[in-house]
Amino acid sequence: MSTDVSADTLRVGTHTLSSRLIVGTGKYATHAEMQKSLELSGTDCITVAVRRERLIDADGNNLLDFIDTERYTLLPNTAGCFNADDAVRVARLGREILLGLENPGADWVKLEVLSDTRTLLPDPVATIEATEMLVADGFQVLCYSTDDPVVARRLKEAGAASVMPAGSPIGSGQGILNPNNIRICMEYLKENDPDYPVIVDAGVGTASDVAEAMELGVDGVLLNTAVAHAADPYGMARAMRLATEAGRLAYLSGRIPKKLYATASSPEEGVISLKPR
Amino acid sequence: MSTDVSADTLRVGTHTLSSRLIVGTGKYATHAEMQKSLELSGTDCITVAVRRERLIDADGNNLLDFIDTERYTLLPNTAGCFNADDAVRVARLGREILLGLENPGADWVKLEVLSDTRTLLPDPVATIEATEMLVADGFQVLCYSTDDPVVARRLKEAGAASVMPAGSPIGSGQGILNPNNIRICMEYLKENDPDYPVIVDAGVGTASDVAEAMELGVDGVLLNTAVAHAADPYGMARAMRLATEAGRLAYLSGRIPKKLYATASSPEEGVISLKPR
Amino acid sequence: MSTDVSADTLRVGTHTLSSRLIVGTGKYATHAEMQKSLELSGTDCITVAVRRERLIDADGNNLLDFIDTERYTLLPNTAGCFNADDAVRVARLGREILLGLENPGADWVKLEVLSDTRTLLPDPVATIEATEMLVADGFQVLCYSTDDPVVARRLKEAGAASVMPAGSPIGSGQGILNPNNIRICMEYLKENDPDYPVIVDAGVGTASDVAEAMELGVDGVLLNTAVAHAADPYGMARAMRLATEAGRLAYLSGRIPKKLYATASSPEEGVISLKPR
Amino acid sequence: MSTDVSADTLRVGTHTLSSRLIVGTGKYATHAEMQKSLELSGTDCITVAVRRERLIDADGNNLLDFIDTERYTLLPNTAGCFNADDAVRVARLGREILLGLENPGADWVKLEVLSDTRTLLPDPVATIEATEMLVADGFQVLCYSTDDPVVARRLKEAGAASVMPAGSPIGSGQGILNPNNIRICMEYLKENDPDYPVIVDAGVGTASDVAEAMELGVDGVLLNTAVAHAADPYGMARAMRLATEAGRLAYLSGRIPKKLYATASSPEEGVISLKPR
Amino acid sequence: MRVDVNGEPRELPDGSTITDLLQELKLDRRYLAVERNREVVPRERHNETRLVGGDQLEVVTLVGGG
Amino acid sequence: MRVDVNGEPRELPDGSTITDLLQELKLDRRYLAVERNREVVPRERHNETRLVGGDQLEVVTLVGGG
Amino acid sequence: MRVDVNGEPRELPDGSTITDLLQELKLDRRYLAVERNREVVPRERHNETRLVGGDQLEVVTLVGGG
Amino acid sequence: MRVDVNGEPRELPDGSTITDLLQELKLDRRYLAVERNREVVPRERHNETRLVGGDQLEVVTLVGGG
Repeated sequence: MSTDVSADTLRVGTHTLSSRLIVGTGKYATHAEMQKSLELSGTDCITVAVRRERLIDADGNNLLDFIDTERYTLLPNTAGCFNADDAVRVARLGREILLGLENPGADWVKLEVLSDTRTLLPDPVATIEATEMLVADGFQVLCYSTDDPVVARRLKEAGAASVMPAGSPIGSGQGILNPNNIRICMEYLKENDPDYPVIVDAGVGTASDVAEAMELGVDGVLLNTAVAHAADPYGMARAMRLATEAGRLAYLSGRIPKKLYATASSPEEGVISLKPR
Repeated sequence: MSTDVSADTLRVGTHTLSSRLIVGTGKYATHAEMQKSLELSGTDCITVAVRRERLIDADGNNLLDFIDTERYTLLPNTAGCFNADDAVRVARLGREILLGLENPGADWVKLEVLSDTRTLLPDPVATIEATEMLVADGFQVLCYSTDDPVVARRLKEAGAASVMPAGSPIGSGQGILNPNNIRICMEYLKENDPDYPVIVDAGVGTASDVAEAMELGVDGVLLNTAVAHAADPYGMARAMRLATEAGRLAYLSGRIPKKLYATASSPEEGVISLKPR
Repeated sequence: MSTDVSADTLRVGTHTLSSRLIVGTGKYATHAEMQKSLELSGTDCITVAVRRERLIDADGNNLLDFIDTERYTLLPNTAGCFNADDAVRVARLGREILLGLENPGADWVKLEVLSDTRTLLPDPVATIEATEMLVADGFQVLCYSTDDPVVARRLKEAGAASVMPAGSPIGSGQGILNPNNIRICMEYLKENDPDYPVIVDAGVGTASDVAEAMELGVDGVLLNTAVAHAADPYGMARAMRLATEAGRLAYLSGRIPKKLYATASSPEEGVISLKPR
Repeated sequence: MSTDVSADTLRVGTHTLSSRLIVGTGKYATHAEMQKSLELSGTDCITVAVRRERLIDADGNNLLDFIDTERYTLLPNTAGCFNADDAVRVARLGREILLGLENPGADWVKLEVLSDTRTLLPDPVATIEATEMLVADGFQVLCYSTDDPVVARRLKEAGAASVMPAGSPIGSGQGILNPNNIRICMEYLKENDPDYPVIVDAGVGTASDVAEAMELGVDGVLLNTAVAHAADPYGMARAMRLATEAGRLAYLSGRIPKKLYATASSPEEGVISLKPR
Repeated sequence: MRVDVNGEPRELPDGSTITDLLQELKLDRRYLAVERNREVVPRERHNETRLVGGDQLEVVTLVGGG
Repeated sequence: MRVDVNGEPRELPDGSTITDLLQELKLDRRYLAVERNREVVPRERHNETRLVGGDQLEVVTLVGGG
Repeated sequence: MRVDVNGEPRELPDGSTITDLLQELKLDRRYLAVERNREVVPRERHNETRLVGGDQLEVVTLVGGG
Repeated sequence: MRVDVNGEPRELPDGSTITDLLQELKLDRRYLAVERNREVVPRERHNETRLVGGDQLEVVTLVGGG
């Protein structure tokens, strides 16, 4: 058997992405640094946030001046919302902007309904409620969630196009703290529906975290801080691109089982030396 | 700052390798499968073992018929040796064969002195002794070792060109069981000698293990079973290539620190919604 | 400073327990084995379930014939309920039985609202809803929950007398899979309310799991399978008793910090031997 | 089956100890604090070091004034030695002192041959050499070692009465960093010799570390810093006593296996509520 | 009349009370609780509570649980 | 008349449309969206939409986010 | 005369050289190395090296290994 | 004569024994051991053991250790 990933695209609802890595546009030192980091990450889908226009001292220097909307599918998020109603308002405003940009991302949203400003952990109850409202309004909803398998299933039942469990808290860089929960999420979400997309969103800190996530069989990884705040965002963007592919390939290629110890890599017959005992 | 890995070669003694991944040639289903797996791994250095010629029923089908000795630097090992004398004999025989092949690998050896046939764990005392003998005989010695930092330092003092601690037992696929020991090995071996090569040899099972090893700052990874016994060796060979680069880049790029929780990826000002409390 | 645990009781609502270990009464080979295991565990609080009377073949051999209701505070659970209404019905039936027994446990309940029969994971939404209903009906509610800190806070806001996050799925024996989440739960639940009881419920497999949980600073541990299904339930019951005290004492006593390596336990001055370098 | 630990003594060579916990006498704030900590730990065997008498300003306040040599078997160590010859000298001096005290510990020694003053990691080669010398001189030798299974076996072959692998570096408080190695050590050392004593020496930081070590099936634990440098040494001494017994009992009692998820603790039949699906 | 007890149909003489039912079932009354049409009937009202055809009754006790 | 724009009070001539407002604010219209009293006003209706005193307006754009 | 090759006894005509042996064994000389009585005999000396009864010979090649 | 005690030079009357030395040092003899030129001198031989100029002596006791 041989693994072909040339056509190994990430499908979420009606969208097809060539990269399994989704990258955020926040927290870079400069717009230019962001622009180059996105390019090096190999992603074709980037998240953006909706905020009030600065009415005075608008430097006329807008994020969108640094984003090729032909190249990237934008995924607007509802960051900063703490209840379902606000999340719906923000999602609609994002859609209105993307319609103006004629970007394919106009029909989807990354839903974030947070519970408090300190930990930025998602509120499962309000997230389920907002998912139902947004689905009713015609959105394809990608839900940022905890790794609770039951909440994940509830979100899918509410019509989510993808459930995106956090590996660990946003920006914590702790990687996948509970692979067991991610495994049960997959079991729930992919049961009789193997193509349902599960994306690990938030918490990854370095390349091996991304590879480990992909090796669990998730369909993609969404990250931001790990690249934007690395000492060298460009190097880390490339690392994340490679790690996503490495982890995906390793998952598809069927790793060896773990053992307490040891089987020889070199043949045991034909040795010229004496075996002990 | 920006990370340039175009010239990021692995130097061991007088040898310079373009890939930081060294791959073994054992345990593949066929020689042809091995050949293609090596190619896909991107390595330019492969390990080989020395064994008695089969005198009858020699199928005339030799490993070397499947290895481009112009392309790869061969690294002969002393697998199957359980004492220093045998290891020296095998090293010399390997050298004699490589001299005939005019392969640059004729002047080095991967030293393995094992302690028993069950676990294939290395014997530290005999390994130190064999290292001294081989160095005296003009070899550049790469020492397969446990992750014991004191043994690692003793091996360097004995003249080893590289110390290669095992992440876990050969073929166990358990990855890096004790990163703490690898860190202390690095501290010992690279103190006032930052370019001294440390290579993780044995134990890696999948791509994230390789990335994690490289992120510890080791100079390279040597593996065999993880590729040869994967369900799809070709896919895993590519995964290992990507993971080696990903881990190296992540190490050089300076990962974000770990926190208990959370810092926002999207700006907190300019939100239209109400903050709780 | 010195740690006095003689008066180190576990307070949950109006109840005060001398042991921080709560033990379940299910899954023992015999009622007699259960009786002795409870005794050896040192607990003074045990959980029980509510089920239909067997109308025929009632062997007249009832659990309560093996429980000293003077000695133990019973904690009735709502196991087997998959929605809030059923949980309330079961809680009321349990209360009616305990009133008849004149057991102090009549005014509280361990709330379990499960999501499916395979994983027995709790349903956070229905659990919050049931908590509000039971609190309104005068119950002191101990909520079995996931380790999601936001759900934990919601349950406390709904009036829960204690939140009981699972270390890992019921009966899985995996211990505390995500200590980070338990820490954030504690931060949320004990903020300005340090005496609010947090109890790890479910998932512990052996003594060190219990000690580790207590060392995180939780107020107690609830377990069942780990004792009932151990090869020797009596020995494991004693182990769990000791581990609960050990972990509590270690938490109160302030452990040493972790370091990469080494500080001497023996003085370095006055040695007769020569130091290296 | 039932576990009886009343007669569950720790046998090392000709010595029989009632407690499986051995405690060091170093690093306490005062001799009095040490005295009470030892008492609370429940140990009957304590380690001591040999040092030059202070010739001037000897405060006449000697460690031994605080140790009941009737109650405790002293285990002299060779801390501070960096080669085999010095270790033998120190072992003999310790024996001479203990003979004067008529303490049973006069015939054994805790062998420590360290490699450098920074990490205090043991030197495997010199430790093996010193073991042979001390055994020839009639000592029962307890060898402080790394967790390298091959070194462990070499030490036993050299005549060690017990091999004592470190869980992690002395005083690091990191617990058992590589349980896999401890398991292989046990497999080697107890093969056809199940009563051969294996003791985890060094590295434990808190109670759960001790319980975890004992659950691996080791015969005892030796510690010092974890108690002496705890915020409350008395509380931690008690915690360690309880954790040693808890871990031993859990090991003997046969823990439940780990599963991905869930088996009900309450019966599934007889529920009054409706099951989903 | 016909009532439902723990999901099983059962014939009882008209005018039977919960006490009558429990006596017929020979159940140890100390250990159980009775629910009639999803409402608990406290034991002190078992004597006076007359059943009606079609009543849904649950008679429950405690069992081992975690 | 007085309206609220992004939480700030603002005086506008009676009968102003959203287009008038955006022109006055000198904002790049390609990149923004307008919400009036918590309802989005699609850009194709900015010309015809006349504001009324007390209107709550939000004018938003995209910024970096994760 | 009788020599040992890879642990097996073998009869050779007196005065045989290592080259003679390898020819008889029909082995591809590019890929192998020969050890005589635990000392490697470099290939450039195979022609001149005459074997003696009782010689212990090892003829080895490369195989897959890790 | 001059001897070395725990690394420090020290003057002693000729013919001094280990016992003499320990008395002069005012050390509690129950708790210590003496090594002379890298060999332990058992306490029962302290009286008869006469020191010689240049002797290297170590006088040690027990201290806290792990």
